[in-house]
Amino acid sequence: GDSPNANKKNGQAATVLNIGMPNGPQAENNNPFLTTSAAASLGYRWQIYEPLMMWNPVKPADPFKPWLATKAEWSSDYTSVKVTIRDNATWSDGQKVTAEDVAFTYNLVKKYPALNDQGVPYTDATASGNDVTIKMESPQFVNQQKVLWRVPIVPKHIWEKISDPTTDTVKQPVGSGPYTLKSFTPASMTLSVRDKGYWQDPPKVKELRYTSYTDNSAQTTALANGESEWSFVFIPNYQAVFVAKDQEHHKVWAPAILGIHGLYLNTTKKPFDDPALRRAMNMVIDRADIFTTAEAGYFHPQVKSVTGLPSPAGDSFVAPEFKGQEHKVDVEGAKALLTGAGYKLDGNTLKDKSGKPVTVKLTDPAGWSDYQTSLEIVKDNLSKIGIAATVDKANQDAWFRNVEQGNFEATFRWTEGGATPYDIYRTIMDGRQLKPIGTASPAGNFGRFNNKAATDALVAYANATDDAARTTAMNTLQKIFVEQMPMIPVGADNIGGAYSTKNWTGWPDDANPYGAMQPTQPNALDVVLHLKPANG
Amino acid sequence: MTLSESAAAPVDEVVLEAVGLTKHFPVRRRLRDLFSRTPAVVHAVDDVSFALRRGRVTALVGESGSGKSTVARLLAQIYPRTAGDIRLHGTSTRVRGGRPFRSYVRRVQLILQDPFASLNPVHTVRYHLTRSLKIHGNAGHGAEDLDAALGRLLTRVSLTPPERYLDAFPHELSGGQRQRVAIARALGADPEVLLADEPVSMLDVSIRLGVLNLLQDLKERLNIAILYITHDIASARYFADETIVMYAGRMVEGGDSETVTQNPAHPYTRLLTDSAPDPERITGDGAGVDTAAGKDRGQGEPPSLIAPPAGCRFHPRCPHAMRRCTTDLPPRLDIGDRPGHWAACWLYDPDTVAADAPGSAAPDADPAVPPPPAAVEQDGTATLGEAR
Amino acid sequence: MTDPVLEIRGLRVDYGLGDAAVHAVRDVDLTLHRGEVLGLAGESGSGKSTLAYGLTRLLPPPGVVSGGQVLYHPVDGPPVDVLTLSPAQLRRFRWAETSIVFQGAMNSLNPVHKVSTQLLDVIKAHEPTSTPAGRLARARDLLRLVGIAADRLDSYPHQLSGGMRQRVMIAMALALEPQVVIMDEPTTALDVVMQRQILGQLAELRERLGFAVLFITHDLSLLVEFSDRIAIMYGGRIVEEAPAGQLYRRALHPYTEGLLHSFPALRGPRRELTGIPGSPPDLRAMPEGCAFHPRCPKAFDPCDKKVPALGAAEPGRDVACWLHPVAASR
Amino acid sequence: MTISPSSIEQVIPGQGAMAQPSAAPGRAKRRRFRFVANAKAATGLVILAIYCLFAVIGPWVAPYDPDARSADVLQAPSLRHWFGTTHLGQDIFSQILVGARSVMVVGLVAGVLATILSILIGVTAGYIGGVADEGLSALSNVFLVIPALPLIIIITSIVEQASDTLVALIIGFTSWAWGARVLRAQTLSLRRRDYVEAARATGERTWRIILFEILPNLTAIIASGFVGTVIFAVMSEITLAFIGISSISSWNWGTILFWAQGQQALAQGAWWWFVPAGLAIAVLGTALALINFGIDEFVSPRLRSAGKTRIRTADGRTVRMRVGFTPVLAPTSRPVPAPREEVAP
Amino acid sequence: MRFLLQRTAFYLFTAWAAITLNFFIPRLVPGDPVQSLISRNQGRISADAIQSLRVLFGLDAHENIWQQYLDYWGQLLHGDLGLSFTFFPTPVSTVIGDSLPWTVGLVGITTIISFLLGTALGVGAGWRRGSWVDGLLPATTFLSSIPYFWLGLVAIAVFTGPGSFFPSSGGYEAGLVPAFDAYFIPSAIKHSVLPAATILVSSMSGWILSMRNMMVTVSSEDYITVAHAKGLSERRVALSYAARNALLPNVSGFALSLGFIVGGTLLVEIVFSYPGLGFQLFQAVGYKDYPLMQGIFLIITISVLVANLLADVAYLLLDPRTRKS
Ligand SMILES: Nc1ncnc2c1ncn2[C@@H]1O[C@H](COP(=O)(O)OP(=O)(O)OP(=O)(O)O)[C@@H](O)[C@H]1O
Ligand SMILES: Nc1ncnc2c1ncn2[C@@H]1O[C@H](COP(=O)(O)OP(=O)(O)OP(=O)(O)O)[C@@H](O)[C@H]1O
Ligand SMILES: [Mg+2]
Ligand SMILES: [Mg+2]
Ligand code: NI
Repeated sequence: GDSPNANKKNGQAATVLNIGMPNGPQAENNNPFLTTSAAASLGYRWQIYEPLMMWNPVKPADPFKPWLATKAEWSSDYTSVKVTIRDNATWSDGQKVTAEDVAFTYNLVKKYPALNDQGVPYTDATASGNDVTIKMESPQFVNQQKVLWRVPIVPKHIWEKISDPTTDTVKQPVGSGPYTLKSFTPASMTLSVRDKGYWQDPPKVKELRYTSYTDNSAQTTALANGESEWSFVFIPNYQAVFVAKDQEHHKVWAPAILGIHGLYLNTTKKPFDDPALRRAMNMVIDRADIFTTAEAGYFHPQVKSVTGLPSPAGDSFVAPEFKGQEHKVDVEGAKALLTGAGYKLDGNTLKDKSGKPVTVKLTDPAGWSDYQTSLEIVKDNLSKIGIAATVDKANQDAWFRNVEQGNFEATFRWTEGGATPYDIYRTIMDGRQLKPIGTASPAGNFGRFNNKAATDALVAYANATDDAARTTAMNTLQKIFVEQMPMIPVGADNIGGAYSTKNWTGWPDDANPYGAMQPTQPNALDVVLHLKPANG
Repeated sequence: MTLSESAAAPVDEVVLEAVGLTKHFPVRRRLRDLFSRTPAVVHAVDDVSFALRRGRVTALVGESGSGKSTVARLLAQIYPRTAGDIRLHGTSTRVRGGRPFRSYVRRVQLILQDPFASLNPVHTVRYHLTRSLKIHGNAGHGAEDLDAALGRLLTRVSLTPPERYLDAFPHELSGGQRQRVAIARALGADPEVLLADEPVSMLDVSIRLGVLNLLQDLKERLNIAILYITHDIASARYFADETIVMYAGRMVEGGDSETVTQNPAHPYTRLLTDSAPDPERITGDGAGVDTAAGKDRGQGEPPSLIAPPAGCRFHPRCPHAMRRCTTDLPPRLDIGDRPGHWAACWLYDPDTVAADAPGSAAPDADPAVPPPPAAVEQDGTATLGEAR
Repeated sequence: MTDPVLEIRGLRVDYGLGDAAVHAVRDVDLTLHRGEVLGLAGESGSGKSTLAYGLTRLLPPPGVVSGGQVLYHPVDGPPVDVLTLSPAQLRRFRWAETSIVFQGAMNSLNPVHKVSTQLLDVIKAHEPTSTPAGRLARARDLLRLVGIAADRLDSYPHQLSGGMRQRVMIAMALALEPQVVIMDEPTTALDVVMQRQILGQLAELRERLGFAVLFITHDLSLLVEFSDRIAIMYGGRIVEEAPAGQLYRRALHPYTEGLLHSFPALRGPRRELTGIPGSPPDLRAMPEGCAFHPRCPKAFDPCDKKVPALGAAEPGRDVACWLHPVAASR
Repeated sequence: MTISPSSIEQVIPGQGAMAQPSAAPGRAKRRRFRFVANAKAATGLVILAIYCLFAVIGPWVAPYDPDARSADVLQAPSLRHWFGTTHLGQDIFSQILVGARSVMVVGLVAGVLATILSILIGVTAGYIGGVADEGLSALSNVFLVIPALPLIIIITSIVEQASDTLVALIIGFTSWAWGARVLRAQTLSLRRRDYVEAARATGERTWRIILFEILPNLTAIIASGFVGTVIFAVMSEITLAFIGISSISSWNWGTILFWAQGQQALAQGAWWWFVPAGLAIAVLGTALALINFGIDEFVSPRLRSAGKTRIRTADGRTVRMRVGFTPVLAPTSRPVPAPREEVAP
Repeated sequence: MRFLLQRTAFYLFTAWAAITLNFFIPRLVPGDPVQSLISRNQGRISADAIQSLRVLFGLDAHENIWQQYLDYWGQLLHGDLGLSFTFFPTPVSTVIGDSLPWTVGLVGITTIISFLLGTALGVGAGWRRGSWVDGLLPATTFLSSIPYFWLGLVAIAVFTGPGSFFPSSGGYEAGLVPAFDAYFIPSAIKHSVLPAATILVSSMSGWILSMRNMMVTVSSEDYITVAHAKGLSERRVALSYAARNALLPNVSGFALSLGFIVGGTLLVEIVFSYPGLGFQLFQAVGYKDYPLMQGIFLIITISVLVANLLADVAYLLLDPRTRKS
């Protein structure tokens, strides 16, 4: 009949892809600019709207892949970029994608700060012919991907009629991507492929079904029993819970990106203002144990390099002096280091130079179970060099505030991620973010690390106009990081996913890491375009 | 405590006096009452006056809801009165709590109707009596004095040996025993007046007598003034020196007990005495109920106390009602058969009776009904003779 | 008026079983004749209500009937033993043959149903073939019979005064024109005026309809006036049974004697009130022999040893007392 | 939590159906506390006592430190670890033992607080009457209508570091209303009781009347309200911990379940991580419910006798007690005796 | 009449108090929605986005609290509950509108079934004491002492899985669109079986017990004895006389317990990923979504109030004694 569910049964295996996210029920909101929209939360905005270029966070140093734009040329100081728009793209309502649309999009983002979720200081975008020139206030070398990869291009002829794009829920999204929204319910959304007019070969997947599961456990269950074929979710003991359920098809791929997690130390608090102590702590913290026990052996890939840069995403940035240097647990070395620095190991208690026992309070929000588990391990590790640690399970809001205000001794937290290690080091060591204790520094430097050389190197790296200057700055940053150890790196962010090859193959993996795998990243579109029916 | 065996003051001295005592209970207002100016009240007690005398029992009788208990509570000052006065030894008193209230209740004690409910089930007899003694400073000093006082109290109400009862809980006592404890508690204050609100109505016939005899004994030996409230008019005859009859919140007749019960003057009192079960009335054929009597006495029901009938409150049920009864409130009229016997009824006002035939305004006016005997020949001696 | 309508033979009623049982009614023999009013008196706790509930098998748990017979003689047909009836038979028997009026009318009427519902209920249950209109007409007649306007049918119990409710109960009791009406203290909660009105009506109705009444109260003076015969209970047994007048004028059992001297009389000469010393027996620990002997002023040798049986002391008068050994010889 | 509405209709001990004049003197003085003799209440109390014991000694007798990691990761129950281990190798049995304290403390503190509040508010409203009553009743009605658990969740999430005591206080402050309502209704009826009237007429002061005449008669209701609140508090605390709202820095059974759920114990097949805590809660809940039944039956004798419905007669038959059809034990097979000679009256 | 007026006044007062409380409580909550959003996307929202979100949510403006309170009332009276943060810029009313049917459908209907079934069993248990229903009591007591969520999780572990009839989560099968058709309805019913059973199992014993106790109490009333004496059929006595009267206290108990039920089923919704109000409230609390929190709280409170009002009316209809005019 005419029921919307009538054809449900005929969409069998090889045409439908079931994607799940553990994000809870959604409200109908397809605004691609709003982080709060269902389209962003589940990621289907990138199946409808497309960015100018495709960037691969797994191999951040690789060149950008042309997408809606065929090429992009940055000015040497990276304050403007000229992009050339492809001329065979059309909106799903049939109209052509033009440079006007692109310029309109960037001006829209500039006009409404609320839509500028990447915080790039745009000043202007102008179209001429097929080219658009986008200008920024400051050099954006470190933010190239934010400009070209994170901005969904929207059609001018529709968006210019929207009175308030910050509150519009865009009930009928019209984009340049291969899919259009077919149906929306709070728990599931269906996207179907466009009949015609997509600028490249249409995807094999005829229908994308997004399901928003209420929590990790529901999502995991769905993955395990095959209801979900693709998701990004933390699966404890994923081998037993997920992979073992279908050894042949259930797979997890979790490549690291340039964003890390680790133990921030408050460098203003005695005795943690002593780099020697910090380095000694680094030497005993068992990153591998945390990786396997707390992160289920996959979720936050272990950071092995002493520079704190994850592999392989950061490999190309590692300074020559640290190349190949991997972190190893070395209790004796740590003890020696401490003794050398004037500490005394009195039985099971480490005494600092003034003879006071060294204790540390480790805090993290109560509900963040992987962090909590990590802290338990850290506590265990530190006891090896006589540091008595206590684990405090904090209230999440209080924790946020306290960390930003510098009211903590040691805490597990993440850094920002980006196209270069700049974002990692900036989060940890940026003197421009240095605030007195009690004043919030939301953008970073929670540990109040005060090192002029590091700040200078960060500034130099972001503003440099040539690669040599950048390399110098980057090497300086790594040296300072390794010597001062303002934060003990443990794991990296992953941008992969759990998936099933039962119905679809062609997923990115270690052999062919063509893109990030998280369904909410712009790369998701690239992934879908790579998929082929398993039995076809 | 003293429990003075010989009272200093002479018998018959007025101890407590009610003068024009009135109690109106406010009724919960309904929506439509918002528009009427006079707030609705229950006229529970209107203009009640009598005196309680040392060493005498005054009975207050009347049907259920006629306001007897309200009178007792007013006298005990548990309810504030709406109008009128309460005089203790001639001095007007109005107490609302605190020290004055306690010193008032030391002299005027209330005993409640239901011995099963008037003792707290969680406390022992000892607790109840000790409290009463302590509150009124009759406990003496130290445990020995207290024990002695408790013993005396229990002995006074014939609960002997006291030790057997002191530590008993109320549920372990029979009804009669409980009522005795209640009386002992009242006596613990060493009062001058006992207000006994239906003290025996919940008790069995055989136990009832014991309690009444106890009250009688207290009256005689301690010279206490007793207000005995009951709906059993026969017991009023036996135990009270004086009887007052109430109907719908008003006093309708009063006088010495024998006269009021044997020679009732007010039509309501007559209805009451006629209705009381009376074995003497057996007719022999078994169908003992005097159906005729039941018939011609007003059938209806007690009036609403929120809007009581104008005039005499009994007139809607009265077989002798006259026109005046429906409009004017009858004053106390002396009957004259015995000193102190009075009734609030127009039948005893010769002018009124002359102007209008009794029964002319009766509910179902029946001219055949003979005028009430008392109105015609006021001679009760024949019956009174055999009374004492 | 001499043929029995209800014969109670050796009825025993207990609360609980085994050793813990309280024997509230012990071997009671009692006969109710067609059309008479049989009064049952005795102090509180003597087992009057238990007897009434027991013989109709309405006693709530833990009450059990532990023995005896209750023979009902229908107008035509052989007697039936109520105690052997099956629940279905019992249901048919109830109200059609024996109806009951309890002490508290407020509690006897279901507060959430209209008077009419409760009245029609009973007719419908026993005469399923009757028409609704017919039943309604019956109900109106019944109310009129007890002096209540028929429009009161639509009232709820709480809208009626205590006296009216009790009359509704009486009307209901008469709905099926039963042979026997049991009344357990039907007027105790009412004041004397109302009590007399209702009893007057009842007497009239009995005259008209000819049912027999088992009238239970502890108000002896009321019984003497209202009933034909009176049975006195003490400690679960009938201790005396006699025509009302005779009993009042000359009691044979000391307990009856005591009772008669316990209540003040309104009329006549002032009698001396002696009352009954002591307190009622504990049913769990009944004294040996005659239950009354610890309180009996005339107790003598055999009283504390053997229970006297109820027997005819004089024609028409039964008593259970060793003072009247005639009885014991039966 | 569902509270049986019947508790509002409860009868006061020693009143009504129980008041029989014939009870032998000298027996069982304090019948107030006799409900312990009730089999259900006794069972409940014994279980509760065991829990309380563990709450006190739990941390000392626990075989391991509940936080301590070990190499036995995610082990099924064994002799070494009676209830198995977590993903960190922590001993679940120790966690349960140590967690008992927090559960019991929160339950009891919240119960005590709510009970005190309900007494203060309910009894005052009931006894004083008038405007005070209207105000207090309105207050408790507002609290009754506002859904408790969501309110507790919101309030708890306001507080940054919700310790056990604080959680208990929050639960206590939000769950007194039902008790206050029941107590008010009961006080209202007690206030009209003759013995209160009598105490007043004797000259007792108001506070003494409330404290010594009214309160003792409310013990059963107060106790039952207390037990009800304890159940509710325990469930709330565990729920809060389970959904991660309250601090989980101290162990309680909700925390254990929180971790188990976070690690998807059931999906991993680690049932031992899940089952003991759930059962511990259920048994505690049942024990408390049993105590409440006991109190209910004690207070309302009709319910008490309702227990025994089939009784065994001396000759071995069972008789069913049934309202409306009194059983006849031995319908006499005696022949109908010849009617005696009767004299017409 | 008077009774109803009085109740209405009370309900208005309660509604006012609840709404006011509702206004103030979230304002006391520290932390803000932006941070919650960040924590939800651990590391994936850049520090630069914080400002854009603040602007978006309008959190950068400051107004005095009294003015806010008045605005809040103004909005409420226009039926405007504000915009949810979590689902910005979806209006709270839409979010509630989406989840309410599920809660009403699952929790509401199950609660009613639980009440009816529990009451019916309670009538049976109370009337025929010692029968099998009575024997059920200890078991149901135990079951109802188990926390909802635990029971639900165990049920999921035991009954769901590949090939099982029962789905483990959600209100309907993925890919379906809510509609009254032959695909959706069976799916919705299938998905509601387990959560409904959990609610039933753990909430029914309360009703059985209270109804049983009321039946026992009522069974010993005189009017029941009279009904027996009247020779009415057992059924009629049990239902029309005993159960009818025993039901009265349970009716108001039912309305009052709705508040507790909403709280309790919040957990069922969480566990079964059921897209209802309880779950939304839980999320809103977690994400500091004040407008949504307030909206849901308001809806719950108002529905409990309405349930109480209905219970009052039901009581009025069921119990003629309260009806005297
Ligand atoms: N507190 C009160 N508020 C309102 N009305 C009351 C109050 N107390 C008594 N009344 C009313 O006052 C009238 C007299 O009541 P009271 O109790 O004094 O009668 P009574 O003669 O003692 O009756 P009974 O013989 O039944 O005890 C009754 O109509 C009663 O309803
Ligand atoms: N459930 C019970 N369990 C044990 N004993 C009981 C029970 N019910 C009544 N009794 C006892 O049975 C005896 C008879 O009670 P019954 O009610 O028949 O007396 P009664 O003569 O009707 O008294 P009243 O005049 O007070 O109505 C009493 O002593 C009473 O204590
Ligand atoms: Mg009175
Ligand atoms: Mg009786
Ligand atoms: Ni009205």
